[in-house]
Amino acid sequence: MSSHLLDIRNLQTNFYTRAGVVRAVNGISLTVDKGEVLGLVGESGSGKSVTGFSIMGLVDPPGRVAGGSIKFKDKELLTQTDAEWRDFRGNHVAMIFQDPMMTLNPVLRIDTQMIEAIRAHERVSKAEAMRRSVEALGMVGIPSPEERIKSYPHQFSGGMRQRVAIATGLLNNPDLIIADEPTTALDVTIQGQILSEMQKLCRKTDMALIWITHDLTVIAGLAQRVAVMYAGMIIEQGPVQDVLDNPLHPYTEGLIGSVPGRNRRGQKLYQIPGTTPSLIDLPPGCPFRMRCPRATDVCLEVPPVTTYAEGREVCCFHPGEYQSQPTTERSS
Amino acid sequence: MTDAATPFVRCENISRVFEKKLDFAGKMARSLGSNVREERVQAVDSVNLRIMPGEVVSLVGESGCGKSTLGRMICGILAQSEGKIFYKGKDVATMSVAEKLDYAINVQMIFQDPFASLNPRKRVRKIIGEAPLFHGLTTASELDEYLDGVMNQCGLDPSYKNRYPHQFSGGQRQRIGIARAMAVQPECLVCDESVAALDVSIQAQILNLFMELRENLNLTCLFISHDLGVVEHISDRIAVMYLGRIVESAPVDDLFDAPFHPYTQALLNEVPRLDKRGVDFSPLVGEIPSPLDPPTGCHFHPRCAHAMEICKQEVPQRREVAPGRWACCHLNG
Amino acid sequence: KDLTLGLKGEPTSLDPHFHNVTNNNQQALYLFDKLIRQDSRQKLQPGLAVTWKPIADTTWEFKLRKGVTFHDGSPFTAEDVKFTLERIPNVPNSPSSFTFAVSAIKEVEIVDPLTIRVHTENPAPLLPRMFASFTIVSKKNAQGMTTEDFNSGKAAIGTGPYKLVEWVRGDRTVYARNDAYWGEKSPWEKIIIRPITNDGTRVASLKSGDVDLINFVPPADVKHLEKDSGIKLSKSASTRLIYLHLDSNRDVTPTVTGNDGSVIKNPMKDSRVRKAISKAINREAIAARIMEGLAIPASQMVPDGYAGTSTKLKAEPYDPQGAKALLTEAGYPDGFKITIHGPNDRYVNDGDIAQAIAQMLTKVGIRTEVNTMPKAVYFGRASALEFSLMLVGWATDTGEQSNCLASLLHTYDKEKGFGASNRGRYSNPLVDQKLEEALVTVDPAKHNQLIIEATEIGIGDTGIVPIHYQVNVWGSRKGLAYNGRTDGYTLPREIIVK
Amino acid sequence: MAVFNSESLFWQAVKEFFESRVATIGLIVLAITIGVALAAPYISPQNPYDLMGIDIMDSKLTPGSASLDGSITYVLGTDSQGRDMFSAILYGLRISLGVGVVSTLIALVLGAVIGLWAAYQGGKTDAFIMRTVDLQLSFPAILVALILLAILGKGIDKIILALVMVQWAYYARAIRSNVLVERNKEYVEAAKCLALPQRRIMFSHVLPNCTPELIVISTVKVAGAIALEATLSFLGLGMPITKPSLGLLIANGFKYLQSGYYWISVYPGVALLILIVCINLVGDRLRDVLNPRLKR
Amino acid sequence: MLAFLIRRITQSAVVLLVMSVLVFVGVFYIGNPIDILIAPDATPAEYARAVSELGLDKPLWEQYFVFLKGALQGNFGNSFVYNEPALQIILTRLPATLELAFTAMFMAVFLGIPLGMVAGIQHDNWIGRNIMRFSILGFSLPTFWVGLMLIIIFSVQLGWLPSGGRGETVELMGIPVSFLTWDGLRHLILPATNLALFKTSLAIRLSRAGVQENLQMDYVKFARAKGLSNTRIIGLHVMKNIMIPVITVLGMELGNLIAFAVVTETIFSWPGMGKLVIDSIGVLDRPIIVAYLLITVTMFIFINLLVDVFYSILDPRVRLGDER
Ligand SMILES: Nc1ncnc2c1ncn2[C@@H]1O[C@H](COP(=O)(O)OP(=O)(O)OP(=O)(O)O)[C@@H](O)[C@H]1O
Ligand SMILES: Nc1ncnc2c1ncn2[C@@H]1O[C@H](COP(=O)(O)OP(=O)(O)OP(=O)(O)O)[C@@H](O)[C@H]1O
Ligand SMILES: [Mg+2]
Ligand SMILES: [Mg+2]
Repeated sequence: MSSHLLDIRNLQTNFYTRAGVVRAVNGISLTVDKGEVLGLVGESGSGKSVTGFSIMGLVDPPGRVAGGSIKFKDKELLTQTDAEWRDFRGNHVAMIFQDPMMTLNPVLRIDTQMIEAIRAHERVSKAEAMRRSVEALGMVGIPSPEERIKSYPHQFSGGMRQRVAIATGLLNNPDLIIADEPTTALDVTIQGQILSEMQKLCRKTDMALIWITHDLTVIAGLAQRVAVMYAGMIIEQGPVQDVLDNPLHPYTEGLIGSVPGRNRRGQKLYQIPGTTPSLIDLPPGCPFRMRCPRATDVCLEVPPVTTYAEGREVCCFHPGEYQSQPTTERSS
Repeated sequence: MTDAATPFVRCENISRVFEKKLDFAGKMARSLGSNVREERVQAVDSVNLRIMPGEVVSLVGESGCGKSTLGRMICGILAQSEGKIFYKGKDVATMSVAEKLDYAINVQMIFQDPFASLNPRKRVRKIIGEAPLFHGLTTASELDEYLDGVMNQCGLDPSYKNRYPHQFSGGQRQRIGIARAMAVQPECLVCDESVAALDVSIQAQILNLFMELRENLNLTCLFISHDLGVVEHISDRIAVMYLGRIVESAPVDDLFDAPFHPYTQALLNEVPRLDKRGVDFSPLVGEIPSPLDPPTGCHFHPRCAHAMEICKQEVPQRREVAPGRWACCHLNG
Repeated sequence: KDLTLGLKGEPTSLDPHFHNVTNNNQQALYLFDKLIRQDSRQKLQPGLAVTWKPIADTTWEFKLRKGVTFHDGSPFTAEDVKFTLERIPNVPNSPSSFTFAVSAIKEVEIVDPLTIRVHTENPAPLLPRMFASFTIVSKKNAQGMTTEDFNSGKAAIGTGPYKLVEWVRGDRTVYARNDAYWGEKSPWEKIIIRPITNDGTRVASLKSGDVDLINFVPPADVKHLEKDSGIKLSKSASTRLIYLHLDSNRDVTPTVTGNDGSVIKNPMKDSRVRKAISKAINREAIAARIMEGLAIPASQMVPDGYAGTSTKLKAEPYDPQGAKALLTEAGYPDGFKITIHGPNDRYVNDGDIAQAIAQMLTKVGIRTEVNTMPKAVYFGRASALEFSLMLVGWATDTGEQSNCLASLLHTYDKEKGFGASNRGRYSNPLVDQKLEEALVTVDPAKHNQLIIEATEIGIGDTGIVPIHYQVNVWGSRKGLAYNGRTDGYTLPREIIVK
Repeated sequence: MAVFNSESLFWQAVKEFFESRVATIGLIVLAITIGVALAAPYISPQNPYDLMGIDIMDSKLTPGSASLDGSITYVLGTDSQGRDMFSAILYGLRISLGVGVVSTLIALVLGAVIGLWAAYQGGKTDAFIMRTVDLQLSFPAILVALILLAILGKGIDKIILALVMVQWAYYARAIRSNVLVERNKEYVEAAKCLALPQRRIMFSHVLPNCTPELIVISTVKVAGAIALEATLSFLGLGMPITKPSLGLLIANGFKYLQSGYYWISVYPGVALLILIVCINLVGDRLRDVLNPRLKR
Repeated sequence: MLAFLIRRITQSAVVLLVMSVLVFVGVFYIGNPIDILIAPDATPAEYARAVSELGLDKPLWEQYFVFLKGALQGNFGNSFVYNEPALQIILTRLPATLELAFTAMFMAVFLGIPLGMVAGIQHDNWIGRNIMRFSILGFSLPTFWVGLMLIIIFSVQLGWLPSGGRGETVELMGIPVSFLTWDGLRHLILPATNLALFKTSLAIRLSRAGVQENLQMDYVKFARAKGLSNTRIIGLHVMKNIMIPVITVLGMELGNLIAFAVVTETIFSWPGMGKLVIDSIGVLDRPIIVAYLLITVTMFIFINLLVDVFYSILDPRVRLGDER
């Protein structure tokens, strides 16, 4: 199937540290279509960011993509030269990071940082680049962008900075934006604003979005599809409705169970026992089996990926019962 | 001695101002026409709050609105600039030294950052055991036993006593922080964003631990958080803060069912929920104003959909809008 | 054409009467002339004065040279001499002036433009010696001028062999030949003087050819420079005496203790102990090992052959046995403890000499500590009599022994101005009496005899312990040589071109 | 992802330290140097400070020569006083190290106390102390030392005093700023909340957390102090001439450098370099190992 | 900004005042300059005359007030030795020292920062390691020792460069400078290198640490995610960030450099004020010592002020009024 915008097959990304090999991304497969919003959830250290960096070709040493393939618009990315990577980044795919305080260079003005993003890919005049930057800032809801663009990052609040980062990502009209927990550091009200802007943008431009987060509730509101990561693997993926209402993997189930909310007020929350394992020298087999209530001896093998329906996959020997449900119509 | 009618802690119009005064040079510069000014942050602005024994009160609000400051004043690690704090009905300011110590020990704080809140150079034994030993809650010879008890209570393996904090995971560290507070047998915990830095699964563990402790020991809690989901789950009563003021306080169900203050309404509207799928986000507009330069009148008026002329001029008074529910809003006037 | 000299020091001023110190006096001779010159052995020679003679007990007459002009072309006359003599005591802020040289004068009488008479209060046998110490400035150019004007060059106009081109303090002084000079003509059109204080750097500059000639070649470098075919060394004994002054007057002296650390009576009041100290010192070894042969063991205050030196006095031979015997005789069979003080930046290898002496004294039983310090601190403390045994140097610029005797061995007498540098407070009435008599004896032979007698008595009594006379060394590039001077001056007229 | 192992921070740091080969070599050489310096009176063939034992007739002998009376062989030659260079270097190392370490320690303690006090008291006291520190730091160190030594004269105590004077302010400032940072950390608030007395918090919680950086600073400063002492001795201030430190040995040999008596200056110079380089290597590594910014 | 300036100026005034008192008392305790200056055979009367000429017979506090009165009018008194205004003597020596210090600083900046950046980027290979080794060495070698070695190697052994002195100068805007003539440049190289070595090492270490720290920052990753080239990231983004601490520290060190010129000037007979002051300490020429210190410290203060202002220009986050 070559119609996917992004098609990741069996991606492996390892960090070769002194303590041992960290298998941060351990054979994941994932697709994203045009205009689709994919939520990537998982606990800290499960490999979400590394997945994003792998797509961008930004895995820092001692890390390296060790195997698999990433196709973007049917073009294999992993065999690209440095120059091709440079042209690809920020042009076709943009990435936004978690901490808005750190992503902008504190000593350069916003305009410098935006204009250079355009001029790295296109030969346009400074004035033209400036005009487009102002436009992009306006798009993400920054008031009086013509003036504000002359500011330094520290003159903006966290939410504003994140908007600037998003606007910078939008400058070259990418087909895909990878947003790595862009609202985690922000207040609820500001998070709401950013989510709303992103939603509007995606609808308007038909841009695809990978939204990385550990917050299931955000995914619930924003994404159409969700992929759940655990210890470098995608253990379950499918349409949001489906996964949240009918989790198949015990981990997903546990995760949903541990979200506090009114429904279970005063009661004990569901508690996944134990802690996330170290990714160094992870024992073979299902990585979740040490914490899994359903684990049996078969789990000593790596579980296969079972496909239930188009895009509805789980990686477990003991999945929950699948109630075939019609996938929700995508809101568009 | 705590009868049900006396609040465990009661704050009466307490305020806290952080000021940076101008020094000699600054004053001189100002008289020469420079625009330097004294920086004055009213972090907490005449807040009234009562926490009944055994109650869990939550404090929610956006970043910088003064939640931590209020919490720290209640804990006694920060002095208030104005107002009074009553502990079990007694004004803290007029207490004797022994009573003050009793108060200080009885109200303990749990912190946000599981990394920064533990002294990296001390073993767990010392971290947890220092204070009970110092305050004579146990003796050096019985310390080990005492620690075992406390650590078990907080879900920590007592055999980890001789480890250093960096040898634990985030969740375990947070448990150590809780154990440290519990070791002095407090009656009240002030939890300042104590689960904010944790992963969901770990957060669930810690929240469960809180609830367990609370039930078993009948602890009183002030729970500071900006995560409404957590707050909803754990608390009896909620106080919503906006820029140093409590704008609304109500029992949890009432508040979630029928938020009164426009800010509370907006806030609740923002909360993403598992059961809200594919929503259209319709956010609260505007930035959080700078506490250095707060808006006049009702602090919320620039972002409020219902703002009236009076909101710009007058600070709305606290009124009981329903039994057990207070709010500060002119809509109510 | 040009000559570049690398000299150890720099004048503090070009005002020839401002500061009586070697570097100033030396460079004054480039611009100015004295009435009476000193030759390289410090014998008196006609300078701007052609002849001088006493015409009465208290009157000296000087005949001046004819046809001498200043750099600006104005003629040199008796007026200039008179002006100079009057200027000397009146240089403002002078830290060390030449007033001593003119203090005997009662009146200056100009007989005609080329004859001048100097009347003194008392007989002044040493007046020509005194007049050989300062240079003559031009009345026309120096009247009303300050030290600063000399430094800037405005008033630095003399009769000397060179004219001032520029003085960049700390970096260089440039002179141009005075073509109208009355004396021997300079072979160089321009002379550049570079002050290079650091010994190593100075030698290195010579080796690298940056300068043509340097003074004060450090003894340590002599050996290897001698091997260098591109370099020529010239040595010359100097009048610089290195000696020990001992506290020989006080009952208790600051740094002497018994071997157990207890305070004891000053042993150096006893002339036998002083003698023992002198005998304990191996002067030959110091000259050979520390000075690399560039020192001459000293027997008295000025080297042999100078006016007022005794032929009887010989350098004290090294005799540790004799020293021990004398100590025993004086009642110190086990010696005592003492500290020798010395400067560390004043004389050639001063620190090393002090250490070597300490070593030698320790070996005869006088346990000696060494304390050296910068001259800045040292001389003040020495004059304040804080020391018991000190290493000092003395250069007899006048070329005869009397002022040395008066300063070092005469009983300290503030009123009469005797014993100014008698930091050991040595006192011997016999020495005092002979010297005072000599100073009013105009007859040269009698004067000389009295001085010799005083010296023999003082040295025989070990009023000071002479160590050695320094030998000065100049280094020059091949093709040049220096005819050394006992006063250590580096003057172009002594440079020999081959 | 936390890695669980049962070692204390200290041992972890030690282990990490030895992962660098250069630093390990540096430490070993330094240890040997220190050992040799401490044992100098027992292992050196001559006591170079005892005037009885040295003879001027043995002066400036080339390395390997025997003494005049044949009693010792001067492996590294002799200086202008006939002192055995090898012994002199051992003793010189002792002095250099001693001066460096002692002055740094005193300055460290003094600075720490003053800085801590300033941070603890705050307000006017703090302002006054910090202005004094500024004043001290606005003099270049070498000038302060120069003038001080000119006033004080010579001796090991004086040079230590001078070095302390030029260093303490630095530590006071470092400690204070560290304390101000540490003091705002949550674990200090926790201690406050546990009603532990302020003094206890300062000394037993805050101060230990400032020490790693102090250790790093002070190792480097020891090297600096040694170099400064050498420089001062070279300029003729500092140690008395009969008790030469390495700097003074170098200075004494300086005038002989071009004369072919290279050993008088070169060997002490080499010893000084080894000493300082090793200390700096160790300090550098310590910085890497202990620097909290490079790690979590 | 104004408050900042006022604060700084008051502080500086106090510093200068305290310092002048300390130096006055200090020099007084070292000894009496007359003992050194006067000819050894001078009579006591002569001695007394000299003492009173220089005003040294007055009580110390009176001498101090005389000095203070003059100093406020820009007159630091006449040098005891040179009998010229101390200030003027120092000012004639100042350009030489400044030239030396600035050249050294120039070398440190233009050698140290690039090398440090290379070492930071290539921290894992031999280039980076060797740069670091060099910097450790440069950090460790005492200045005087390096000076010695430079002379021995480059002027004695190889004979390439002169061993001391300043060489030919030309006037540049009324100030004599030597770097514009070939001869002057040759004289400048060795002492400047000597003086620069330590600061170069410092610059290397600072910029290496800065590069390593900054390369880990999110903004670098974000810049790469924008598709920027490495050259631009290092050359602009990282560079601008590391310049802030490096320039600040080096700026502060400039004062120290001027002070440390004392050693270099002594070794290379560089006619700057460092050498002058060593000589003046030698003869206790108090007016010079005091004036020198006051000038150095004033320069120090002024440089620090400039650095702070510069810092606020480089780093937009800093506002000068905020400090303390
Ligand atoms: N530079 C690195 N060196 C070694 N290991 C690394 C490095 N970067 C990431 N890892 C490891 O890779 C794993 C996945 O990391 P990643 O940053 O992708 O997690 P994440 O899911 O984004 O977590 P978070 O929610 O905390 O951002 C972790 O176990 C981490 O320890
Ligand atoms: N020590 C202090 N000095 C000056 N201002 C302070 C201080 N502590 C807090 N403030 C200011 O007081 C205001 C309230 O701070 P506080 O920490 O109580 O907020 P918060 O509600 O806890 O925020 P967050 O959710 O980010 O923790 C903020 O504007 C803060 O800048
Ligand atoms: Mg991440
Ligand atoms: Mg807070």
